[in-house]
Amino acid sequence: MSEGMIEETHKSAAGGRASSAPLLGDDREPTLFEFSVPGRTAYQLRTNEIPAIDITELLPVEHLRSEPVELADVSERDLVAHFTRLSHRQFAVDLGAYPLGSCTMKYNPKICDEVAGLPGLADVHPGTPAALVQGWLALMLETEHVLCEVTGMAAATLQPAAGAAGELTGLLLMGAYHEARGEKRTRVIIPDSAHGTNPASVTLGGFEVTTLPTDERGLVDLEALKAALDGDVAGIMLTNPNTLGLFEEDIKEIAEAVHEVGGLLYYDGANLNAILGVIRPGDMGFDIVHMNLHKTFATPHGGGGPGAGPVAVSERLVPFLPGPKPVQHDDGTFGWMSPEHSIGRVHAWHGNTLVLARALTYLKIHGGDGLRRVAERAVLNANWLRVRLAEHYPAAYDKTCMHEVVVSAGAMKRKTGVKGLDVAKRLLEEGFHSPTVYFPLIVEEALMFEPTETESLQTLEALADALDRIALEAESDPDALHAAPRTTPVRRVDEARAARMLIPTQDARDEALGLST
Amino acid sequence: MSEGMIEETHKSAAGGRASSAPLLGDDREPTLFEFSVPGRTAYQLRTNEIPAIDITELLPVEHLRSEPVELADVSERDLVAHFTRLSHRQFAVDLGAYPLGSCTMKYNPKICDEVAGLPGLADVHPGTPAALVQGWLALMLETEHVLCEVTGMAAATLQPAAGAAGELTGLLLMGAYHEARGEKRTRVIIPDSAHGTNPASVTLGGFEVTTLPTDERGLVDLEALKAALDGDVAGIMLTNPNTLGLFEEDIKEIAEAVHEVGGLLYYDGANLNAILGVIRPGDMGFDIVHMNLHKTFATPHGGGGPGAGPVAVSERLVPFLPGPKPVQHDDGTFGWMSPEHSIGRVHAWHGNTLVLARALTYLKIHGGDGLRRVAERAVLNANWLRVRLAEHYPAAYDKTCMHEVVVSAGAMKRKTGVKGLDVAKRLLEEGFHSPTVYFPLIVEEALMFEPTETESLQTLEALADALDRIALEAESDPDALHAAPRTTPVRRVDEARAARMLIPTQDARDEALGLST
Amino acid sequence: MPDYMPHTDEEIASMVAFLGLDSIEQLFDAIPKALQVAGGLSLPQGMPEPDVMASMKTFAKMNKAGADQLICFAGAGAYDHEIPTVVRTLGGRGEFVTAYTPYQPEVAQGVLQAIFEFQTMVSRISGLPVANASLYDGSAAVTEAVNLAVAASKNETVYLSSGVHPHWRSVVKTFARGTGHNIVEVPLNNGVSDFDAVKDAGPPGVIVVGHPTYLGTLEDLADVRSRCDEAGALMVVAADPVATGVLRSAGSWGADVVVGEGQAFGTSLGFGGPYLGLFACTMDQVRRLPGRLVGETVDEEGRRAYVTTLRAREQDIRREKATSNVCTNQTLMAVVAAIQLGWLGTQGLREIAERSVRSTRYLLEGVTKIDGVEPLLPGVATVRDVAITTPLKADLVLERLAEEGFLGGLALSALTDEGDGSVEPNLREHAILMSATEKRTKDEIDQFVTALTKAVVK
Amino acid sequence: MPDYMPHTDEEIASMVAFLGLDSIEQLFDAIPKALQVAGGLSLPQGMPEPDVMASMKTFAKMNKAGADQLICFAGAGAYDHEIPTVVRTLGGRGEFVTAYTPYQPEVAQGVLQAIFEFQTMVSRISGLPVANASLYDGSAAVTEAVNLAVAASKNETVYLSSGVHPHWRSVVKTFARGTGHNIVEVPLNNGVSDFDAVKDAGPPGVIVVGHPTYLGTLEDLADVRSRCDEAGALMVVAADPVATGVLRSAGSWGADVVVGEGQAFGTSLGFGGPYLGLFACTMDQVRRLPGRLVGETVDEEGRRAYVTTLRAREQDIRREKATSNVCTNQTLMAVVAAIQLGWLGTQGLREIAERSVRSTRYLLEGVTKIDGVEPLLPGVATVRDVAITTPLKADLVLERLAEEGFLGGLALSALTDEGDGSVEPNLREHAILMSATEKRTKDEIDQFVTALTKAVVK
Ligand SMILES: Cc1ncc(COP(=O)(O)O)c(C=O)c1O
Ligand SMILES: Cc1ncc(COP(=O)(O)O)c(C=O)c1O
Repeated sequence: MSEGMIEETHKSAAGGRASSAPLLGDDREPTLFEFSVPGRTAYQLRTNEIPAIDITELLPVEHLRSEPVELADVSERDLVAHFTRLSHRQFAVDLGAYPLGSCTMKYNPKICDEVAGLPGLADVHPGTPAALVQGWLALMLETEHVLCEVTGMAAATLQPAAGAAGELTGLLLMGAYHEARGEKRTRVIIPDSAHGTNPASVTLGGFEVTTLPTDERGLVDLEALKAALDGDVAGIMLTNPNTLGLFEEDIKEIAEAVHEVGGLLYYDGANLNAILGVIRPGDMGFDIVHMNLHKTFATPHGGGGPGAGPVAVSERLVPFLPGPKPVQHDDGTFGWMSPEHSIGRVHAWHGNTLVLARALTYLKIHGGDGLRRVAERAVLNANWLRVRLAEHYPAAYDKTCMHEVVVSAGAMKRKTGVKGLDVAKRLLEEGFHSPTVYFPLIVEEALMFEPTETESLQTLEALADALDRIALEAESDPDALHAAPRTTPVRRVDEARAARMLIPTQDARDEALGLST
Repeated sequence: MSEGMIEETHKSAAGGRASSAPLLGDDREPTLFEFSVPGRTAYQLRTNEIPAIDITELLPVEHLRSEPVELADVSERDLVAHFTRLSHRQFAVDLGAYPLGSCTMKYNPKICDEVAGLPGLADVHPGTPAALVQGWLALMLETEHVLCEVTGMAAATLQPAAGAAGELTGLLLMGAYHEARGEKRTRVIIPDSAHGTNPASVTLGGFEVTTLPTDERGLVDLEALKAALDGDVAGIMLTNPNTLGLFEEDIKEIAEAVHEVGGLLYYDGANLNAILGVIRPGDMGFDIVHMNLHKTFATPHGGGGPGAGPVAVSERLVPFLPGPKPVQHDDGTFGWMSPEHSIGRVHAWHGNTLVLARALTYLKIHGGDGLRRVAERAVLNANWLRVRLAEHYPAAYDKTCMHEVVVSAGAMKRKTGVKGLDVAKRLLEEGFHSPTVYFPLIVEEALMFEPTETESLQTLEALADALDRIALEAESDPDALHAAPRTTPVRRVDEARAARMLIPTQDARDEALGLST
Repeated sequence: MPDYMPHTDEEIASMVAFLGLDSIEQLFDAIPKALQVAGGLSLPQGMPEPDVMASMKTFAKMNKAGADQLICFAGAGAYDHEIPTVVRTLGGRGEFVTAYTPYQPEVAQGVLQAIFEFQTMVSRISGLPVANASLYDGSAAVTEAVNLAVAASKNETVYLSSGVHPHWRSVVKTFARGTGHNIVEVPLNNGVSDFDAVKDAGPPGVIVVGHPTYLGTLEDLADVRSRCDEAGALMVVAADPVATGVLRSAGSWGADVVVGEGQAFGTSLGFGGPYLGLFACTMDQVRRLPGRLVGETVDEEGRRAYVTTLRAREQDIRREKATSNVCTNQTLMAVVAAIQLGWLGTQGLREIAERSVRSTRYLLEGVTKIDGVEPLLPGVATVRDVAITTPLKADLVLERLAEEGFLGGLALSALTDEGDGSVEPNLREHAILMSATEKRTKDEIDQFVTALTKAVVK
Repeated sequence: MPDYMPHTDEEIASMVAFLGLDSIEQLFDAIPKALQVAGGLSLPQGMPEPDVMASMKTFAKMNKAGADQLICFAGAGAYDHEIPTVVRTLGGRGEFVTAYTPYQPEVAQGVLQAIFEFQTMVSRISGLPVANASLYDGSAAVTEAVNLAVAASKNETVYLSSGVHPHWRSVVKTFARGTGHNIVEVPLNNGVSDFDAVKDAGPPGVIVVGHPTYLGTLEDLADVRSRCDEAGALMVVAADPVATGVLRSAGSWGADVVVGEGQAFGTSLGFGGPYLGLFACTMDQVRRLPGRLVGETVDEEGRRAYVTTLRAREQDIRREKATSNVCTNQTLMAVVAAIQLGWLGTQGLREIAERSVRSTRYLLEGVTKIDGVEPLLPGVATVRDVAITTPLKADLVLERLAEEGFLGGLALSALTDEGDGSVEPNLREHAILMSATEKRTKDEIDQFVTALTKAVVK
C-alpha cells in the first residue's frame, strides 16, 4: 500500500495525557495497543493455590503455542483513562436527543441496568437444572405472557437475539407451517419501503422476495398486492405503521386477501411503539410478530447491540416454535418443554435473557395504562414535529403520521444543492443526533425523525429551531453545510478510503505503516 | 446591579440538546432550573398504602408552609442528560494525569467503589446496636490497627471527616494533654511553608501561631526553632517530607528539642505517601499524626470531598482520644468505649465510615510490601520529573526530593513575563491537569508537581515534553500563554467579578437579570 | 504483588539510571538510616482484588443490620430514604468521583455548576439567600454556625438548645474546648426550649435551636427570633431539610444561619458517613461563611462560568485568621444531593415530607395502642422523629425487635448522656426514638406493631 | 402513573391544539375503530420503580443458582471467569450503553475505536487477519460461518463435527431449514472427528470442527486442513478463545473462518445472554463477512478516524442479496471484551488459560480417584471442559451436589440429543461435563471432591 495517508503516531505508549478528552480540545486518542508496554499488567486474579504445573506436561506440545497472544499491556489506570476518554467521543441517549427514525431511541431507564446486574439473575449459569432456576423461568414466562397480550398473540419464543433473528425465525415458522400442511410455498411479499433485514431474512428463510410498490398514499398498493397473491405465496411481511410512519389503513383487507390464498402475515415489530395499547397485530390479522425489545421496550442499544427479538405467533403456529421453552407445570413449578413440531433452537441458550429482564422491568413500570400513554405521546411528538417542520422540511406524505415522520430534503437539494446528508451532519453541531437518512429508499433525500415519547416539547422546539436555522443557512451559506460537522471530535470521514484500503486491525495499520515486525 | 455582564439565557427549558457536550463543541449547559417545567416529575416512590391524611390535620398550621419549596421540575431523561453533560465538563483522574502537588491524585481503584456500595455495609444505620454491627466494628478496628502500624502509633480515632478536622482534633488532644498535666501552653509552632489549614486549625484549637522560617536548605531552620522553644510551646506541626517535597533531615533533633521543653510533635499526614514503609512518624518522634485517606490511601476526592482524616497518637495521648471508639472485648466480640479522658465526639456518628472501607480495601490489596512500593515509585517518579524538567523549570531546592517537586517559574517570568499561572493554564490545553500553583507561599512562582506512583514513565515523558514546549512558547509567543486555555469548555474566568458581584444561586442570578418574580 | 503501579523492572532501572543512582533506596538517603523501618511494615502481604473483596464481604456479612435483615424505623438524623438507581448512577460517574477541588475552573465547570445548583436548592430549602458548598455533616455545620455567630455578635455565650441532636451538641462542646465559647445548654420543656431555665446565664451571643428538635417537636421560632433581637444575638436553626418540605423555612422565621444534615438527599445510611453538612446564611454574614462558595461569573469570551469565590475567607489565604479551617468538604455528596433533589423536584420533596409525617404518625398511633407504650411527650405534634416509652428497658425491647427483623429505633439512653436536658431522667432508660420515612409501608408498620406488642411483654 | 414521559397536561393540550385537533385519540383516526383495543390491555396498572425492583428481586431469590449459592463447575460454552469492577464500571458507562449503531461516525468514534481494538484482539486470538464487530453468540457465528463457506465453496454439503457444541449444532440445523444446506454430522471417535464414518456423504463444501471440542478434546487440525484442501472446502473452526491462550490459534492451522463464544471476556453468565459471537476470517473472504466491520480511515482534516466499512455486504444496502441478515449485533459485549482483554493483557490471557487447564486437570484427578467415577475419554487430553461418568444417573448426582452448594457441571443427557454422535449411547445418561476456571481454588475443588464422593453413593 503506497497511499501515504495513514497518520503516523508513536507506537510507544502515549502517556496519561487526556489526549482525546474533548474537554480539552479535539485531539486524537491513541489505540490501546499504542499504550502498551510489554510486562505491564492490570489483572488481579483470586489466589487459588492450585499447583502451577508446567502446561507442557498437561497438553500435547504440538497443540501449544510458543508465544502468548500479544495483547495490549497497560495499567488499570491507563485502561480507565483510555475508555473513559473514548466514552467522551461517543454520542448517546444519555447525552441528548437521538431522533433516529426506525430505531426508537427513547430514554433507557437506569433501574433496568441495576436489574440486569442483580445477583441471582446475572450470575446464573444457563445450564443450571430447572429446579434451581425457577425464578428465571417464571420471569421468562411472565415476559412471554405480557408480550403476547401486547401483540394479541397466543405464545412466543424469547430466543431470537435481535429483530433480524426474529424475522428469520418467523420465516422458518412460516415455512414449517406450510410444510406441515404439505405445501411448498416459495414467495414472500414485502413492500418496497421495507427495512433491509426483511428481504435478507426472506432469502435466508428459503423464499424469494416479491417486492410491492408503495402507492401515492404512502401505503401498500392494494391492487398490486392482490395481483401478486397466489398459491405460491407463503406470506407477507409488513410493519404497521410502515417505515414511512403511516398506518396501513387497509390492513383488514390486506390480511383477508393474504389469508385467502393461504398465506401468513408477518409483523415486523420495529414500529410497535406507535400502537401500544391502541391496536394489536393479532387483532389486525397478523400470524407472526417479532418485537425489538431494544426499541419498543427501552432496553439500551449498546452502540449496536445487544437486542432481543422475541417472536409471538397465533395459535396455529404455536406447535412450531423454537424450543426448549419455559412452561409452568400443573403443580405450579416451572420447567422446559419443546413444542411438538419445533423448528429447533435459534439461540445457543435461552435468548438474551438479561435483556428480557430489562424489558420486563420496563413493562411492569408502565403497565397497561402506561404503554398506551407511550404510544399516544410518541405519536403526538412526531406529529407536532411534522407540522412544525412543514415549512422547510415537507413530510413525504402530508398527513397524520404515527410515531415517526419522513420528510424530504429533495426540494432543498434542488434549490440549494444542500443534501439530506448535509442537514444530518450539520445537526450534529447543534447538539442533536441526526435523523435516519436515505431510508426508506423510496423517498427522495429522506430524513426520518422519530422523536419518541421521552423527549419534551422543549426539546422538540429546540430541534425544530435548529433545523430552521439550517434551512436558512442552506440558502445563505450552503458551503458551511457541506463542511459540517466542524465541532465534532472528527469531521466527515473518508468512507471510500476505508473500503478501498481496508485497515480493520492494528496489525493491518502497522503493516500499512511499515511498522510490523 | 447595573453591571450588564450576566449572560441572558432563556428561563424556559432548553431542551434535550446536548448543548454542553464538548463532543459537540464548547457550548453552554443551562442550569437544571432552566430546564424546569412546573408539573413535570421524575420521582417514583414505593407504594405504601398509608392513608393520605391532609397534613394540616397532623401538624399545627402556623408551622406549615403555604407553597412548596420550588425546585427544578424535570424528567428523569433530562436529569440524566444534564448531569451526564456536566460530567463531560469536568476533568478527573479517570481522564488523565492530575499532578496536583500536596494532593496525591493517584488512581482510585474501582473496586473500592463497589466495596462502598456493598449491601451489609452501605445500608446500615449508624445507630444500630453494637451486637448487630460486629462487621463494621471489626472493619474499623482493623483499619485503626493498620493505620497505627503504618504510622508507628499506639491508637487512632477514625472520626475526623477530613485532614483539617484531623488537625483540629489533634490540637485539641494536645491541649487536653497539657491541661491534664496542669499546664496551660499557648503557642504552636508551624513552618512558613505550612498548608493553610495548619494555622487555621491552631487558632481554632485555642493556640497562637508561631511561624518558623525555612532555611536555605528548604528545611526547618533549626536555630530559629530552638530560639522559639520555651515552656509556652504546646507543640509543633510539621509535615515530613515538608511541602517543598523535602525530607526534614534534622527530624530527630527537632523532636528532641520540642520534647525537651515539654511540647508535642504533630505530623500533618498529607505527605505520608512519600514514606510508606520507609519511615514512620512515630519512629521520628511524632506524638500525633493525622492521615488524609483521600490522598495517601486513594479514596477518591469527589470534586472536593468526602475525605477521612483519622488521627493516630502515641501512648500518652490515647486516654484523650475522641469517643466512642470501636473496641474488641475479651470474648472476641466488638463494642464501643470512650477513652478515660476523651475530648468527646468530633463527628455526628463514627466518621466517614464508607471512606474507611475504601481505604482498608486499598490497604489490604497493597499490604506491607505494596505500600513500600508505593513510596518508592512515587519518589522515583517525582525525581525523574525534577531532573527532566530542570532545564526550563529549575527546582526551588535542587536536591533529591521525595514524592513531589516544587519548581519555580520565577526566572521565566522575569525573562518573558509568563507567569506560573500561565504555564498552569496552558498545560490544560495539553490534556494534563495543572500542578499546584503559588503554594508553598515561600517559593516565587511556585509550580508544585506530584506525579504519584500510578503514572507511567510515558505519562511523565509526555508531561515533560508538553512543559518544554510551553517553555519555548514563553520565549516565542508569550501572548499565547497569557490567553491560555483556549480549548477548554470555558476560558479564563473572571474571579474578581464573581466576588464583586456575588451570584451564589439561581435566584441571585434571576434577580440580577430582573427575572425574579 | 498486585498493585496499580505501571512500572516495569526495565523502566525502573532506566529511571534510576537517568537519575545517576544505583538503586531506588538511594532516593531515601536523606532519611536517617537508624529511623528507617527495618524489615518492612508488620502487615500482611498484599492480596489480589478478588481476595480482598471476599474479606470485605465477610465484614458485610458479620453485620446483621442491612436492609435485607432489618426494616428500618430508626432516624435520629440518619434516614432511610429512597435512592433510585438513576441518582446512584449519575453520582457515581468517574468524572465527579475522581476530581479534586475545582482549583482550575476551566476544567471543573461540571462540579462547579452542580454545586451552584446545590447551593440554590439549599438556599431555597433554608429560606436564606446564600448556602455554601457543604460541610462534613450536621454536627460540623452547627459548630461552624456557632463560630460564625460568635464572631458576628462578638459575644461568646452560646445558648445551645437540648433539642439539637445530642451528638451534634457533643461536637459543639468538643470544639468549644479550643474556641473557649461558653456553651449554655437550654433544657427542653415538653419538647420546646425552656429559656427561662437559663436566665441567669447572661445574654447570649447566639441561640441555637433544632427545628424540628431531635425529638421531632417544633420550636417557637418567633420567640427565638425576638430573644435574639433582644440580646443582639444571632439565631441559628438546625433544621431538618426534609421536614422543610412541609414546614415553613427557618429563614422565613428570621434565622441568621440555617444548618442541617443532608444525608436524606441521596446519600446512603453507610453507618454514618460520609454525610452532608448543609449551611446557609444571610447576605450580611457571607464574608464569615465557612467553607467553599461557588459563584457565577463569565469567562474571557463572556460565557457564563462558575468559580469558587470570596476565597479571601478561606484558610489557604487567610491562614490563622480564616473564618474556618475547613478544606476538603463533602462535595460529592452535595453533587449527589443536587441530583436527588432534581429527581424529587418540587412535588417529590413535598411528597416525601408529607409521607414521612404520615408514616410516623401512623406508626405512633399503632404502637401507642399497645399496653404500656406511651408517647414520650403526649399530645405534642412531631415531625420526622417521635419518642415513645415502653414498660421494659429500651435496649431490651430493641434487641427483641431485631430478632423479628426490625431496627426499632434508637434507645435514648444510648443517644443521650445522663442528665441530658431533653428528656425526663426517669423515662430516659425506657424511651425509644423512632421514625418512618416514605419508604415504610402500611404492612411493614402493622407488622412492626405486632412485633412490638410481643417485645414489651415482660 | 409512573413513567418517563415529560409531558404535562398543559403541554399536551397545547400540542393537540397546535395540530388543530381536539384530542390525542384523533391521532389514531387512521386506525379502524373496530380493530382498536377496547378498554385497554389486560395487564396490571403500572407500578413505581421500587415496587418493580422488589418483584424483580423476588425472581432473583426464587433462583437457587447465584454465585452465593452454587460454586460453579459448569462450563459447556458459558464460563465463570473473573469480571473485575473496573471492567463492569467502564463497560457500564452511559455513553457506550445508550448509543445506537455508529451510523454517524463523527459522533461515534468512541464505540468505533473500541470495536477496532476488539477486532484486533479477536484477529490475534484467532490467528486470522480480519474479525467483525460481533454476532449474537457462538451458535450464530458458526451458522454464519457455514453460510459464508457454502457461498465461497459453492457446495452445500456441510460436514459438521459432533465435537461442536450440541446447541450450536442445533442452531445450524434449524437455520439450514431455510438455506437448504445439507448438514452431515460427523461423529467423534475418542474425542476426535471421525471423517471416515461419513465418507459416503459426498465431498464437503465446508468442514466445521470444534477446537477444543465441547468435550474439551483437541482435533487434528492439520488433517482437517488437508481434507478441506482435497475437497476444495473451507475450514471453519469453532475455537474457544480462552483456550487459545495456550493453544496454537486455529488460524495458524489454516482455518478459513474461526468462530467462537466471547462471553468469557467480561460478560456475566446471565442465564445465557446476551453473549458475544466472535467471527474472524481470511482476507479472501472479507467481502462475504457477515455483520459489521470497522475500518480505520481519515477525516477531512487528515485525522485518524474509524468508520463501519465494506457496507455493500450488508442487508440495508444489498437487501435480499446480502451476505447475512444481521443488523443489531452484540456491540456492547464487544466493547466490554475489549476492556476485559485490555485488563488481562498478554500475561493475563495466558494466565487464565493456564490456570483453567490446571484447575480442570486438578479437578479431574480429584474426582476420578472416587470409586466408580471415570473419565468419559480415558487418557485423552482436554482443555477447558472435561467429561466424567458416574455410577448413578448424572442428573441425580447433580441434584445432590446442588444441595451441597455446587453446580457440578452439565448432564450430557440434558445437553445432547439422544443418538448424539459425540458420546457413547450407554454412557450418555451417566456423563457429566465439568469445567474449572481460574476462579476455582484448591479448597473449593477439594470440597467438591468430597461432596461428589458422597453424591455417587447409591
Ligand atoms: C423496520 C425494522 N425492521 C427490522 C429491524 C431489525 O432489527 P434488529 O436490528 O434488532 O435486528 C430494524 C432495525 O433497525 C428495523 O428498523
Ligand atoms: C499539607 C496539607 N495539610 C492539610 C490538608 C488538609 O486536608 P483536608 O483537605 O482533608 O482537610 C491538606 C489538603 O489539601 C494538605 O495538602
